[in-house]
Amino acid sequence: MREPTIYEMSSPGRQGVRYPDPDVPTTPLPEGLVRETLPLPELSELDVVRHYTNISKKNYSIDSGFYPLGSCTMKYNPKVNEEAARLPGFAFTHPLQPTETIQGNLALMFELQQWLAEISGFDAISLQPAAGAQGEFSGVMTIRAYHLHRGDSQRKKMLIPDSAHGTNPATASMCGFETVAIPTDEKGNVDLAALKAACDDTLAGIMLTNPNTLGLFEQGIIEAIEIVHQAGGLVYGDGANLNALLGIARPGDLGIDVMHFNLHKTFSTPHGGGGPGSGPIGVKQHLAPFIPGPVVTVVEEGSQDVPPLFGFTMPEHSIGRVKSFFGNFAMMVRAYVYISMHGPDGLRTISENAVLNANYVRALVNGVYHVPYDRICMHEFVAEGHWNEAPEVSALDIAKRLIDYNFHPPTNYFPLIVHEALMIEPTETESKQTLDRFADALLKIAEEAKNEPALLKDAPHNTPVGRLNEVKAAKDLILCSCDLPYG
Amino acid sequence: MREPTIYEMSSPGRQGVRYPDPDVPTTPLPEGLVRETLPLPELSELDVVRHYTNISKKNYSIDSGFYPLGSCTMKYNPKVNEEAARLPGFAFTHPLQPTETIQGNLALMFELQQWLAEISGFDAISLQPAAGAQGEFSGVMTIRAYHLHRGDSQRKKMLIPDSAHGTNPATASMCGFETVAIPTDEKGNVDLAALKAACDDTLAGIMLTNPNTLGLFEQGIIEAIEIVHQAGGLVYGDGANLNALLGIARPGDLGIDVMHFNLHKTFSTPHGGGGPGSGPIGVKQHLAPFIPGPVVTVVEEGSQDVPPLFGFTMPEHSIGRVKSFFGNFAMMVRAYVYISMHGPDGLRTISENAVLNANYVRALVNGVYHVPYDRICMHEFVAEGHWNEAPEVSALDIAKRLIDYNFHPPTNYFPLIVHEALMIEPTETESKQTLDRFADALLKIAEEAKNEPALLKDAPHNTPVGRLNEVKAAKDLILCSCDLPYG
Amino acid sequence: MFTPHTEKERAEMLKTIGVDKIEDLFTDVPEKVRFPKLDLPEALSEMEALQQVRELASANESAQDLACFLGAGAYHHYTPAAVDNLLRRGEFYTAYTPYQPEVSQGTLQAIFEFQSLIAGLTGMEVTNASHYDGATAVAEAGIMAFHHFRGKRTKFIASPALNPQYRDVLCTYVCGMGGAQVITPNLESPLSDPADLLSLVDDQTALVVVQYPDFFGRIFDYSAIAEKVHEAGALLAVAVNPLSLGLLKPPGEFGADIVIGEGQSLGLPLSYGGPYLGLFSTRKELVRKVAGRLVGETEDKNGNRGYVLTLTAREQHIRREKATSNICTNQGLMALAAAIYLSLLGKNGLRKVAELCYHKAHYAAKKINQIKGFKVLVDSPFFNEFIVETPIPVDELNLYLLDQGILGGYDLKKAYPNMKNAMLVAVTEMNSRGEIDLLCDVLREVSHA
Amino acid sequence: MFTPHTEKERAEMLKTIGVDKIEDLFTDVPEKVRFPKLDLPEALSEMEALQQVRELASANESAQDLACFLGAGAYHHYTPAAVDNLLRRGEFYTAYTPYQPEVSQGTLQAIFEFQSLIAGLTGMEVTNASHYDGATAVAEAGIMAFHHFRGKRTKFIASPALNPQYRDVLCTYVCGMGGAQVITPNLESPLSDPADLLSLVDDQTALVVVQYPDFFGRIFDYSAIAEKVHEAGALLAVAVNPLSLGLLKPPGEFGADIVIGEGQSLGLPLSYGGPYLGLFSTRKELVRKVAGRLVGETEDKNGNRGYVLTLTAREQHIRREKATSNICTNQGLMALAAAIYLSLLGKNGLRKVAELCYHKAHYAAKKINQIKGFKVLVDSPFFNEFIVETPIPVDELNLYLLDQGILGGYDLKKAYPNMKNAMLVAVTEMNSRGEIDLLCDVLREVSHA
Repeated sequence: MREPTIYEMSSPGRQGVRYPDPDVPTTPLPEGLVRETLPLPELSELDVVRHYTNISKKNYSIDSGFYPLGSCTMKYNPKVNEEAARLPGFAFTHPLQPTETIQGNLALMFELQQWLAEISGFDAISLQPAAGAQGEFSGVMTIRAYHLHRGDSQRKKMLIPDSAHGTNPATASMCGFETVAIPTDEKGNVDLAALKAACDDTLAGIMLTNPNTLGLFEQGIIEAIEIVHQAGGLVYGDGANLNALLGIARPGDLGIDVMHFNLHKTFSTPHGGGGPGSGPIGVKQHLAPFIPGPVVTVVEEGSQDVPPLFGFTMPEHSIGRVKSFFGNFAMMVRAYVYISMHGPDGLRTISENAVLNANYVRALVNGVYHVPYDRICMHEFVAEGHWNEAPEVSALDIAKRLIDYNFHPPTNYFPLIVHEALMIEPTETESKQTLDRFADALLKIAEEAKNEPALLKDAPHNTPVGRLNEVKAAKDLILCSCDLPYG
Repeated sequence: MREPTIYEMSSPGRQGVRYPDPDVPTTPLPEGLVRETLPLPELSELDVVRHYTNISKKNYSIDSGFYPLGSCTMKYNPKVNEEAARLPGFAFTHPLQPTETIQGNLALMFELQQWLAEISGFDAISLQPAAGAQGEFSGVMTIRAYHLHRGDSQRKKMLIPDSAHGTNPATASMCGFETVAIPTDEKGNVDLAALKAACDDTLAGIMLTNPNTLGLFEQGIIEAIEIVHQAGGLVYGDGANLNALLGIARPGDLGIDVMHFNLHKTFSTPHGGGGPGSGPIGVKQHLAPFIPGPVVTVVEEGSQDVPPLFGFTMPEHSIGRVKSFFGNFAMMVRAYVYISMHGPDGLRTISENAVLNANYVRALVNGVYHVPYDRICMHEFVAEGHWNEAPEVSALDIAKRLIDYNFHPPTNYFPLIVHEALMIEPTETESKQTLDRFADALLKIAEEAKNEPALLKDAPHNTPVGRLNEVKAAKDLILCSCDLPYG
Repeated sequence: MFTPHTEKERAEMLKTIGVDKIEDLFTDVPEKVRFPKLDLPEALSEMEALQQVRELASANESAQDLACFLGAGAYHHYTPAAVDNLLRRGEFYTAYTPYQPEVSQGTLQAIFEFQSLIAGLTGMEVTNASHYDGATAVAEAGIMAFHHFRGKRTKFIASPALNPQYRDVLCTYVCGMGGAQVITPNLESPLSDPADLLSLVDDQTALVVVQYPDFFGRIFDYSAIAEKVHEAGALLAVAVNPLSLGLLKPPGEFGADIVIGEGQSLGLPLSYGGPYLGLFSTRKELVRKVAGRLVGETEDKNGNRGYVLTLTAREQHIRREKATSNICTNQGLMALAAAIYLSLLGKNGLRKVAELCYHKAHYAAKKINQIKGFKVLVDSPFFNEFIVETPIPVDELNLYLLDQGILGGYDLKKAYPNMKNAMLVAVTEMNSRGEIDLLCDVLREVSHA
Repeated sequence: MFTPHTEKERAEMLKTIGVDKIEDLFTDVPEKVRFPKLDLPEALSEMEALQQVRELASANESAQDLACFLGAGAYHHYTPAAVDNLLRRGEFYTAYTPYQPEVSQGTLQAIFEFQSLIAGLTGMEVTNASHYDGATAVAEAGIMAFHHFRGKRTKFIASPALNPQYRDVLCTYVCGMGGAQVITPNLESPLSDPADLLSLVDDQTALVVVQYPDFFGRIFDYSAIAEKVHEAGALLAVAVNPLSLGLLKPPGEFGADIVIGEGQSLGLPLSYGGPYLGLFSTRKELVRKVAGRLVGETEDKNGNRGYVLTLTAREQHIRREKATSNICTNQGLMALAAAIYLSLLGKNGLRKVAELCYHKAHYAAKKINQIKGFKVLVDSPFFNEFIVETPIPVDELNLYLLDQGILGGYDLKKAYPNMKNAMLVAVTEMNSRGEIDLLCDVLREVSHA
């Protein structure tokens, strides 16, 4: 069903939620500063509820099906997290309240800092970044501040393996670095020779994704890190793939200097159709003075009877604030509850099963789909969505055809180093039964590709809309309802 | 998509929600009293959430579309009601707490009793009945108790117009009455001559539905009530259609002695896919000693500074409890908020618009659909779903075809006095736009019935299942999953 | 607001109808009573109305703030967050009774699964789609038994250890059935052996109702009773706390004919007594006598599995005055809640919760029994409730406990006037050891005072 | 639990993979760091974990318990219940970024409507799908301006009356841009005439950032400033509180090039500072320089209207190091919340709330100004915030207020060391007259003490 926009549903004079009349004497409105028209729709509460209910049904979601979107860690989001984040004692606290009135929040943040440090092997945590990309920005700015603080202003070169996450080059460039790509070797690892060759005294560092975007653990990671460190560079770890490593290996132990976390991936805070996320960063001691702040610290030690008093501290040489206030607090509450419910063994079970699930699907489809770097993978793997026997069929077609089987497509065309890539990350929360059905669908689609390619080219068949004209969208550029005066 | 049952999804050993181990020393389990098998499914939280999310999508609901189900008052349920009922101060109160600890609940119930009395013109209210049918039972038992208390044990006859609600005859018979049907006259009113003829000294009373199930206000209601009263009978008013009368006419003022309310119709508490409801009753003073209890009363009068102390009282000659505790309290909270948000003028607006909407749809389809008692209706009207030009098409087919137009069908085959009845109650919360689209669909279907009857006979076309084999269901009688040991 | 029409729209609609003004729609209403002025508070906005009830709610003390040892038919258990999260889906709670199965498969499948889960739990073959609560389910068992014997057996024997409110409601309902009466022996000594009931069972007896665990928390094997009741040609109904069936032998294995119960313990909030959930299970041969709705599995014309309301010819809107029950609206959403709860906990989870209740209650009983002046009355196994003899009247004791943040047990003299200084204490998984120890500390103080 | 596999299933899967045990999957991990023992608390069950955070939450005092007069960039407004009710739909909050439009039309249409609503509110032509918050939106405006001028203009002038945290974040971000610098004049006298900024504007200036209402609540017509800024060839960014635009002339009418803002006031809970919502609107000619996502309307092959992410070639995953922003995850769910909020309130509702804030704030200001020792500093129109000169330091005063259940205003010396004894007081529709009067009573007590 085509759902009208809220503007098309609007009826002049219709009232939505009602507000009381002022209970105070009124004051004349400021002359010349009052707007003449307010182009908002006019709807009843039922109009609004029905509208958003109905459009919501046009979404695929974790709650409705399997979402094996590589690199996105679409795991189940426990419902208790939603209750926790909405507790009035959290939800109605103002970020500028005196810290004495807000010790519950600070205790939670402090403990979360400690836990993230312990899980990752870092020494200091800043919870401020709002998302992974902002964590990246914060981490790379921290590296920049470190070098500048040491007078190493010539360190302008940031190495980025071609198997790194998509945001990495942009991030480096936002921080004023020049990026140099490092190729991947035939086993899917960073090419150490190329890495060594790129190292000199202009080296600022490297942005490593481990497991990398092929889903592979960097077999030479310790050596790679040593190479960079020896050249005076620092190692930024992209933490987007941390879901493979909980209780398996701590990035800090591997030698990484700074890393961001995606609480909305690894620690199950919901993706919200695009956000909000939460992207704390962890650093080794030598970078602790540079991280964004403020961070939560103990202001007065507690005793057996009295809890400690928490407060905020700005790290000595902080790069400054990266956003208002203290980060996406409600996401921290969810991550806190999630970690609490898992404990050390539960966290390891997460990663074990995430890796198990990826390898299981890989084993089921391998051969029918070409898996270019064919070894035990971590939490995801990348296959090629293409066959010579079905030349017209692309990874995109396979992705769209999966929708007909009621699965969300995997990530496609990423990483760029795999031809017609299909990047599949099942996550640990999916059952064997679901994985079996998914692999079956992939295998059937491989058959269809050869026998009935039109089925794939025309897919999806049962969605509210078919494939959309993206060229027209970019050409016409309708970004607002045409019912608006400014449009 | 076919959704498996929870049993089909079960995997032996799989764990859902986890519980802590005992923090106390354990005690041996009682010998011989412990069960050997527990045939419950084994699912993860994701399995369960996804399952119920997916089956929920197979439901039509007010939140997703227009639900003109006659006699059911499927109005919009304001979302704030849901928040209110879930406030921990309500949701976690135990029904046997000392009344001193629960004055908030009692104040709410007391005020709701007062409000319902004021809205309906009655003198006393019992909030205990859990649903309309239980309200009916309570009301008719109250009549019975009244007669018995006066020694009138011969009053065994309960009159029920053939335009009354479906539960009425069963209720009367549960209370030990013999029922006598009273016909409807050509204008859609209770036939007063027949009524008079049925009155004698065995008369217990009459169960009147007003507006009746034709959606018509009983034009002779005051006379009808006088006839019954003069014969020593009492008048039970079925309050299911109260949504037509808020601020329009108070049943008590019409002379009705006892009536039930459906909080889940008139006062917007959600229908929940079949319940829970809430069916308080209101009575005139002479019946007050007989109603179910306990009821909330003021135990100690308050003053300007001190609120009154509320408590429970059992009416002197109460018919007793009709359920545990005090009724469906969480539904009362919702109704309380709803009435608060409307006030006297808002309540009248509800009924005005409910009646307006019904008449509007009636006016739009009248002529194309035969409306047998054709006059201004109240909150609903009844049309015939049948044409001589389309002999094979029935009301059921029209109902099912409406689903293809994304509308919920009206009630059909009720009331029994209209041939192939379609009973349409739009409620006041629907917009003109929705009504226009609905009437359009009805008019189109009337065309289709004559030109393409197969479209109707095969409808619905796009639902998760087509028309179901009800005979098979009753014959095979599979009432439990076959995966159960007892099945 | 909730009435969407603008003045302009109202005018257009009135014109279509063919009247001038809205008042013209109400000319059938006798003029003298038309448009009454209602004496009600003026309308509040949403924010004000919510604030108003928030103030009322905060005028209560709740089991979330207090350590709750009160049970007696309603229990403070933990409800996993996923339950309410799913109940909040508009598709479930703003749907009507699933009369149109093609657009109601969600509700229908959920009820079918509910029926299956409760049947599995009780060990019975058939479960209906719910009654209002445990008490009305007992009443419906009475009505069913009455009609099963075509009104020829008129004696209903209720155990004195049946929840007193269940007995009250049974009595209210039985009133309407010609000549029927409810007999409860030994009300003055309700802890008597349940076998004592049997002396009353005769060929006039339609139904015997016992409770499991009984109102005092005790667990008895009713096999022998079932046998005797059946010998007399009568039916045996067993009222259960379904949560206890995570641990205990199901009544189906005792030979119960009807199992009824209060489903509140399966994931429903206390909510000051309602909405709760009446469970009703029976044997297949009695299915046509069952009140309320039944969902059956069937197929559509393409052979797709689907669910429908079945055996509807039993129901009141079709059988009218011949129907034996008038139930129409039931507790559908609560049945859904219980189905979700049982699915989430599953086999292991329900067992675990039942055991937690059991162990904690026994720990509490042992500790309380050691306190001078307090005595736990247990002469038989119990589940999560037990009677404590108290040195002072229970209402006084409870005020003292309340001061210490404890919601004390049920004062049994309210229902059994003979049982003075007897408190029914309930313990659930929500009571930490710390809470239990605190209770004991306070009782000890009382004992020394 | 959240990992569903049973031991049996794990074994079967390992077999399919061709390894013996789970550890075999991790041989690539250097042995010396493999399987670290994590020093974390043992796992809690759901009921324990919820209890744990419930205790933390109750260790806070919140704006629900206190009368809140604290604003300074985050406001305690009423959120209609329908907002959260819809946000709780799993279809919305457990979906990913709508990269697959055929199965994401819900999110896409909602963002399209969000873009439209914010464009209407700000009076601009183009709005993106959100930034992290108001502060980062300001930073993105800076970045956009920098790249708009191809890095040739390096001066960024921020008003001293711009929210200090916005300025801080702008500075953090500008660091990475070669040679760029943020200049804020008059920080020691931030209440100076905004026109004073103009003296700094020159041909090196990329962007001028002002706030509306400004950090101190004042409302200025920036038309003249816009004109001058444009004369210098620079861009003007106006940071807004979008709720105020229910009443006030939109910056689009002043000639703003970029309108950014903190969307928290549009139905988002205070939530201790996040997640909030960064608004970003601009003129159509600048659209290709906008960071973040844009949703555009288009058609499928059957001509059905649909929505897609458009102009994605601007984004970092495609442009890589040439991208000007790395934003990827944004605040999608918060944008949805704001869209629902604005739809529910609509034209009349938003105006009404804005007026309530205005009238109540002015009532409060008048009353406070009458109290001896307190002085309201207003030399220009203001919206819902104003500065009060206090007779004692604000932190002391606030402790006193807290004792009386009042969350006092923002202590301006925290951000402006010169502004001693100056409190920024915010008033919203949540502050009843009673609360305002109580505040005045307490201030009066202080004044007499």
